[in-house]
Amino acid sequence: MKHKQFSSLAFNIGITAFSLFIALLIGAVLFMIAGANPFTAYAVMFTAPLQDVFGITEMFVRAAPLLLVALGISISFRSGILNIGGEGQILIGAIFGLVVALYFPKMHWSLMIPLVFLASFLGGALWGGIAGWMKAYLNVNEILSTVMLNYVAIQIYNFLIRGPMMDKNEVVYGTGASQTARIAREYWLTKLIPGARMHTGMIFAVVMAVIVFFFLWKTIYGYRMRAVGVEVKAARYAGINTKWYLLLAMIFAGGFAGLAGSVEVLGVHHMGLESISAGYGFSGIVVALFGGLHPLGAIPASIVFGLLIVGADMMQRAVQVPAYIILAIQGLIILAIVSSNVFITKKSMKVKVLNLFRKPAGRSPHAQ
Amino acid sequence: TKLALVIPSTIDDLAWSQAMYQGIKDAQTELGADKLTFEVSERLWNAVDAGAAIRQYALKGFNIIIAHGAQYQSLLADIAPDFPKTSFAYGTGFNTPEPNIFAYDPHAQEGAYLLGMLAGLTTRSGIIGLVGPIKAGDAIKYNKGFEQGVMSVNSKAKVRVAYTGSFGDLVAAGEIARTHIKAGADVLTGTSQQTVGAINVVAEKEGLVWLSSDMDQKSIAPKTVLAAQVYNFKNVILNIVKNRASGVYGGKHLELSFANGGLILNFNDAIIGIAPKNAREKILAAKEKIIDGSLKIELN
Amino acid sequence: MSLDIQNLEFRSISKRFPGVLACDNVNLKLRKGEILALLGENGAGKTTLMNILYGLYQPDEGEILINGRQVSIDSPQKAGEMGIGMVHQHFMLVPNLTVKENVALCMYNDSFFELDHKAVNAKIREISERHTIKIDPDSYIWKLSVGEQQRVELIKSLSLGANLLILDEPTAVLTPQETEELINLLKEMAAGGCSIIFISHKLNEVKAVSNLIAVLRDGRLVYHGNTNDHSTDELATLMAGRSISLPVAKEKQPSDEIVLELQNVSAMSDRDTPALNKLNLSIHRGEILGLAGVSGNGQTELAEVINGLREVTEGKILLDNEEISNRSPQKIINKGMGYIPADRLHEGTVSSFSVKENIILKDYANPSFSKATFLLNKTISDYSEELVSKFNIKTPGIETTCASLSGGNIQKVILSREITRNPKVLVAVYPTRGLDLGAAEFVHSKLLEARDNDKAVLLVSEELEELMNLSDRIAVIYEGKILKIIPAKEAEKSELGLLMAGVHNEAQAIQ
Amino acid sequence: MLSEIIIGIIAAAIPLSITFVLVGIGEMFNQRAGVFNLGAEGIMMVGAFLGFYVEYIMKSGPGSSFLGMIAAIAVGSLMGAVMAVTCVNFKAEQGIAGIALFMLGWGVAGMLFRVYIGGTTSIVGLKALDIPFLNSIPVLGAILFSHNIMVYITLVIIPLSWYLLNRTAWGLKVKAVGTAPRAADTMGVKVDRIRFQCVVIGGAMAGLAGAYLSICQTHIYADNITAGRGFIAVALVYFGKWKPTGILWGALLFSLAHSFQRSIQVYGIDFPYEIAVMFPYILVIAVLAISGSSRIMAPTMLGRPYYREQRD
Ligand SMILES: Nc1ncnc2c1ncn2[C@@H]1O[C@H](COP(=O)(O)OP(=O)(O)OP(=O)(O)O)[C@@H](O)[C@H]1O
Ligand SMILES: Nc1ncnc2c1ncn2[C@@H]1O[C@H](COP(=O)(O)OP(=O)(O)OP(=O)(O)O)[C@@H](O)[C@H]1O
Ligand SMILES: [Mg+2]
Ligand SMILES: [Mg+2]
Repeated sequence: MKHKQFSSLAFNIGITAFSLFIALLIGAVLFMIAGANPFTAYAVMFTAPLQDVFGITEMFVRAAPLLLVALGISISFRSGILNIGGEGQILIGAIFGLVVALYFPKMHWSLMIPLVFLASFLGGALWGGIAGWMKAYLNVNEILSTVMLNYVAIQIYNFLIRGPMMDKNEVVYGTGASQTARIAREYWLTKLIPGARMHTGMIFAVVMAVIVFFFLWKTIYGYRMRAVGVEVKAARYAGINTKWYLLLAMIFAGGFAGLAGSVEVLGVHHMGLESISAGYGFSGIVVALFGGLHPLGAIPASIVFGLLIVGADMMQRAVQVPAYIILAIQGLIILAIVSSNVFITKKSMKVKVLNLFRKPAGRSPHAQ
Repeated sequence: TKLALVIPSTIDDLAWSQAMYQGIKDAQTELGADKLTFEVSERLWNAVDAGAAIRQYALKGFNIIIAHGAQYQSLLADIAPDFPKTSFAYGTGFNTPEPNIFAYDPHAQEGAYLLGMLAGLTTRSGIIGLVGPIKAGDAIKYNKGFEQGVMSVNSKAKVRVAYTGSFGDLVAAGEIARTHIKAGADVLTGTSQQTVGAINVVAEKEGLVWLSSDMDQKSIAPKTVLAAQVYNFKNVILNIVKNRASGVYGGKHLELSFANGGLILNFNDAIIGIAPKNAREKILAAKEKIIDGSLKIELN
Repeated sequence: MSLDIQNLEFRSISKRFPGVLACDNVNLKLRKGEILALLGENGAGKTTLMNILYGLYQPDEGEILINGRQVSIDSPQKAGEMGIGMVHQHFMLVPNLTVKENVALCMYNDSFFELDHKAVNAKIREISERHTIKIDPDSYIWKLSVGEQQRVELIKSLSLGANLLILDEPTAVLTPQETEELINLLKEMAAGGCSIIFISHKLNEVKAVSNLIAVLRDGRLVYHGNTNDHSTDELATLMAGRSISLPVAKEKQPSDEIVLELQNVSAMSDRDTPALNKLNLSIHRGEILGLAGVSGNGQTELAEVINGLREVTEGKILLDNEEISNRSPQKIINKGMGYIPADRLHEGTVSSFSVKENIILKDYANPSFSKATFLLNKTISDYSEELVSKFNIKTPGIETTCASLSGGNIQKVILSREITRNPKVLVAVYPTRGLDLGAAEFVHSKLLEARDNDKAVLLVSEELEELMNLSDRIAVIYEGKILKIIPAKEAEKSELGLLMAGVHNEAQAIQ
Repeated sequence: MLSEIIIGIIAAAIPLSITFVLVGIGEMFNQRAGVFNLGAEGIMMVGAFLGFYVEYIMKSGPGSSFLGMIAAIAVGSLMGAVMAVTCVNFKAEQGIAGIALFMLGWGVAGMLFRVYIGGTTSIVGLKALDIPFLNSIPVLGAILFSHNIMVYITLVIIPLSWYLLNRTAWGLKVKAVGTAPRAADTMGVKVDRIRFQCVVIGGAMAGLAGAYLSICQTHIYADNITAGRGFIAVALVYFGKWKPTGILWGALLFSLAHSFQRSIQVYGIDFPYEIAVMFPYILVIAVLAISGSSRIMAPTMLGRPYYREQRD
C-alpha cells in the first residue's frame, strides 16, 4: 500500500513536471526569438520572487485580491453560474468603499475599515446581483450579462473618479488626472513588513476562505447553493427556492470581488485609480478553478498564481524582453498544468499513460 | 547614471510612451552611452504591477526612476521615502510629495492652441473632429487649448468632440474618425495611443488632415499628418541628471513648454500647401506670444 | 464489416470501480439465435458487463471472444461495426433532436455531408409498421414520455440491423401490452438468427422470452443454464439467495377522512398542451390509491402539481383541508407531503452529491440535522449509515456520489429518504421501476406499512399487478381526467386495460 | 439630412458587426459541440498580427491581403487545435484553458510584432469597394453595397454555417455531442473527434476575424487591437442562442448601437459621453432580457468534458 501511494505520487509529480517541461520548452523558443537566454529567464522567474523579502511580499500583495475574487467565483461556480464579471464587480466594490472612506465622517479605523469592507461587499454584490437577478428571473445568460456589465462598470467607475470624485487638487492645478483624493492614513491596512507593500489583506482573505469553506460545506445555505448548482430540478424538488439561490450565489460572487476592490484600495493604492481591477477578475477565475473550486484550495492556488505573476514580471525586467512574453509564458504554464491534471484525477487516462511505458506492444487483456 | 522607465503602454505606441522612450534615447545620445544606461518596463497601466516594478528598480540601485503617467503619483509617494538617494519622476503632474520626486508637466494646451489655429485656418468645411480617449487629464488640457486656438482664427468653425471611453481601442478610434468625416469634418485631431487607428482612417481619403500630438505621427501617414506637437522629454531627463549632479534629488516641478524647448511644433513640409499661405507665419507668431507670456491659454 | 456472430464468449472478465468490484471473473457463452436473460439484484454488475461488451467500458482483466477469436471492442463505434446493438438502461437519446434525427445519427454516423431524410423516414416507417411501434418521427425527444423514448431506443437499434442485441431493462417503462409486443418481436428476431441478451427484473417476462439464464450476484456469475430448468420462484431465490414473495394488501376498512383532495385541477405539460383537465380525485387516510394509465396521460403532471412543482392553472388542491395549490414546494413538504418522482437520476437525487447528502435532501434544515444553520455532520452520517443498512443500499460508502450507484440503488436512496421522513401523504411515481425483486418486495411492504400507519398513498404505476396487489382503490387516468375509480378487489385486468385505453363504458367496449 | 445620418449609422454598423459574426459563428460551433472557448480574443490577436505580417512582408496588394487572411485562418486553426488538445483530449477545465489561451495569444502576438515589425506601420489592406450600379441604388446602395469584400464573404458564411449545422450529418453530430455526448458515443459518433473539429473551426474563424480587424478595418496592427471584442463575441453567441442568424442579429444590434452612440457624440448632443459608451452594452442585455429563452437550442453539456467510463 505504501509503495503504491508512493508510486502514484511519483506519477503525479512526473506527469506535471513533464507537461511543465513541454510548456517551458515552447516558451524557450519565444525567448530565443526575443533574443534572450531561456535558462537565465526561467531561473529568475521561478526563484527570484522567493529569494528576498521583496519578492515574497509582492506575491502576497497579488494573492490577497486573487483569493478574494476566487472565493466568490467558487461560490458562483458551485451554484452553476460562470461569473466572468469579476472585473466590473471589483470596480464597483472599490467605488462603494471609496465613498465611505473618503466622505464619511471621521471615525476610528476599527470602525471605518469594516465599514469600507461592508460597503464594497454591497457594491460588488449589487453588480453581481444584477446579473444573478437577470439569470434567475429573466433567463439572461450570465456570461453575456457579466461580460457586458464589465464594460458598463468601467465607464461608471471612470466617470466617478474623473468627475464627481476626482481629487480637488487635480482640478485646482489643472492636471486633471483621473484619481480620487488619498484616503486618510489611519484607514490604510497595516503593512506587515516595513518597506514592503504586503498588508493585512491576505490575512483577511484567508479568514474569509475559511468562512466560505464552512459556509459552503457546513451550513444549510451552502448545501442549498451547491444543490442548485448541480441539479436545479432536484433542488426544486427538495423545496429549495432555486431562483433565489441563483441570485444569492451571484450576490456572493460579486460581493467577494467587491471586497477585493476595497482590499486594493485600502491596502495598496490608498486612493481610487484607473484600472484598479488589474485583471484580477479574470485571473481569479483561473485561481478558483485551480483550487478545485474549493475555498481552501484557492489559498495555495492564489499564492502560486501570485508567484507566477511576480516571477514573470521580474524575469521580464531581468532579461529585458518585451513584456508580452510574461503573458505568453503564463498562458503556457497554465495550459500545461490544466492539461496534466486529467492524468492525475482520472484513472483511465492514467492507465493510458502507464501503458505507453509498460507495454509498447499494446494492451494485453491478460496482464495482471 | 542608471535610469529606469515604467510606462503604461509600449515603447512603440507612437504616442505618450514612445515620446518618453525617444526622449531618453536622445538624452543618452547627448550624454554618451556610458554616462546613461536605461531599462524599460512596458504595459504597466495598472498601478499594482507598476508599483512592484518601481520598487524593484529602486532596490536594484537605479538612480533615476521615471514612472511615466499621472496615475503613478501615489505609488511614488509611497516608495520614495524608502529610497532617499534615488530620484523618482512622474508626469503629468505638479505635486512633489517627497523631496526626491520630480513632477514633469507638458503644457499640452500650448501646442494644442497652435494646432487649433492651424485647424481653424485649414478647414474648408468648418468642421473639425476631435477623437478623445477618456475625458480626463491631458486630454482635457489638449482639447481646451485646441478649441481656443480654433476660435482665435475662425469663430465660425465647429469643433466636435467624441470619446471612445478607452485609451487603447484603435478600432473604436477609427470608427469615431469615420463618423466625424461622414459628418463633414476635414481636419481631425486627438490624443492617446489609440489615435493611430484614427489617423489611418483619415488617411484613406485624400485631402483630409490630421494634427498629431505627443509624437510626430507622420511616419504612418506622411500625406495626412499636417503638423505635430512633439513632447521633447530629452530636456526633462537632462534636467534631472543635472539636478542630481548638483545634489538635488527631486522636489521640482519641471514644465515642458515652448519657452523651454520641452515642446516642439513640427510642420509637414510636404503637404503644408494645404493650409493657407500665411498660416505658418500666424502660428509662429502666436508661438512667440506664448513663449513671451503675452498669450495665455485658459484651462478652467 | 458486420460480423456473423455464431459464438460469443466472455472469458474471465473483471471490472473494478472505485470501491467496488463490479464484475468478478465472469465467464459466459452465447450462441447465434439464443436469447440469454441476465439476472441479478440491483448493482450486481449486469449493466457493467454489457457496457464492456458494447465497448463503453474496458475490462480490467479478461477478454471477449467472437467466433472463437479474441476481439478488442474499445469503443461503441467498434461494437456497432461488429453488429452489436444495445438498448441502454438510461436512454441514450439526444433530447434536442427529433426522433428522426436520432435515428439518422445512427445511420449516418460515418458520413460528413450525406444525410438522406427520405431514407431515414422510410426506415422508421418500415420498422414501425413491421413491429407496430407507434411514434411521431418529427417530435423532439424531450417532448416524449419515457415510454415513447423507449420505443425510439428500439427503433434506433433495429434500424442498425444488429445481429447481437443487448437490451438493458427495456420493459421497465413499457405497458403490459407493449411488453408483450416486445417479447414477440425479440422471439421473431432470435428466430431470424439474432442473438439477444435481455436484462430484466420481471421474472415472468424472463420465462416467456429467454432460452438461457445467467445470474450475477455481487459481480460474480452464480448460475448459468437453461431457462426451462427453473420456475420463477427458483429464479428469484437464485438471484437474491433467499426466497421472495411480493406482499399483498390485507383488507382494511379505510377511514372516511379525506387527506388529499383535488378539485377540478387543470395544468399544462412541458409541451404546452393541456395535461390535466379538470381532474377530481380524493385520497383517504390509511389507503393506497392506485393510479393506472398509459404513460403520457398526465400522471407525472399530476404528481408535480400536487407537489408544487407545476403550476395549477385552474382548480384547487387541498391537503388536510388546507389549500396547497401553487404553494412553494417547501411549504408543501412542510405540510407533510412525500414524493418519489419518476426521474430518479435528475429529480429525485442530486446525482453529483454523495449518498449521505442525498439522504438528507429534504431534511437538511430540520433541527435534528442542523443547528443554527450548521449541518451536524456526525448525526447526518450516523443517520445515513442507518438508512443504507436498513434499506440495503449497495454502495461503497455514504460518501460515494449517487451518480455512480446502479439504477436500482439510486431508487433505494430516494425511497429510504421519502419513507423514513414519514409524511402524511406519499406520492409514489413508478416506485419499483427498475428495482430487483427483493427491493420491490421491500418497497411494497414499506408502502403497505405506511398505509397501515394511516398515511395516504398515491401510487402511480403501469404495472397492473402491482396496483392490484397494493391498492385499496384503483383510479384510471386518461387524457388528464380520471375515467373511473374501482375498488381494488373488484378490479379486473381486462377492464383496467380497456379503461387505460380510454374506453369507459360497455357500449364503447362492444364497438 | 436626418435620413442621411441614419443611413450612415446603419452603413457604418455593418462592417463593424463582421468581426463579431465571424468569431461568433466559430464560437457557436465549438459551443454547440460542448466546448466553451474564452480564448477567442487571444486567437484573434494572433490572427490579426499574422494576417498583418504576411501582407506587410509581401508589400501589400490584394493578393497579399488574401494570403494574410489565409495565414490567419491557419494560425487560428492551430491555436484552436491547442485548445482542443487541452480541453478535448486532455479534458482540461475549459474556463481556465480559454483564459490561458487568451494570455498566450496576446503574448505571442505582441511579442512577434515587437520582434519582427517593431513599430506601428500601416498596410494597404482591403478597402471598401463600391460595387458599381448596385451602390447607386438609393438607401440600399449605401447600406449594403459599399463595403469591403469580407463583408460579403461573411454574408455567405452565415447561411453556409446554418446549412452545415442543420442539414448535414456532421451538423447532427455536433448538436448531439454538445447535448448528449454519451448518447452520441453509443450511436457511433466519435465525440472527441467532432469536438476537436469544432474547436479548430472556432479557432480558424477567430483567426480570420482578427485578420479582418487588421487587414480590412484598420490597416494597422497595434497592441490590443481587439480590445475585448473576442469576449463580446462570446457573449453574443448566448444572445444569438447558438444560431447563426441569432448571432448576426446580436452583432448588428451591438454594432448599430455603437455607431449610433458615436454619431450622437459627433453631432454634439450634450450629455456625459460615458452614457453613450455604455449604451450598446446595456442595450444588448436589455434586449436579451425582454426576448424569452429557448430550450431546444442550448448545448446542455457545454463546458463538460466527456469521459466514457464516468457516470453522470
Ligand atoms: N462508471 C461507474 N463508476 C463507478 N461505479 C460504477 C460505475 N458503473 C457501475 N458502477 C458500480 O458497479 C456496480 C454494478 O453496477 P451496474 O450498473 O452494473 O449494476 P446493475 O446490475 O446493472 O444494477 P441495476 O439492476 O440496478 O441496473 C454498482 O455498485 C455500481 O455502483
Ligand atoms: N430525456 C428527457 N429530456 C428532456 N425532457 C424530458 C426527458 N424525458 C422526459 N422529459 C420531459 O419531462 C416530462 C415528464 O416526462 P414523462 O415522460 O414522465 O411524462 P408523462 O407524459 O407524464 O409520462 P408518464 O406517464 O411516464 O408519467 C415530460 O414533459 C417530458 O417532455
Ligand atoms: Mg443496470
Ligand atoms: Mg404523465
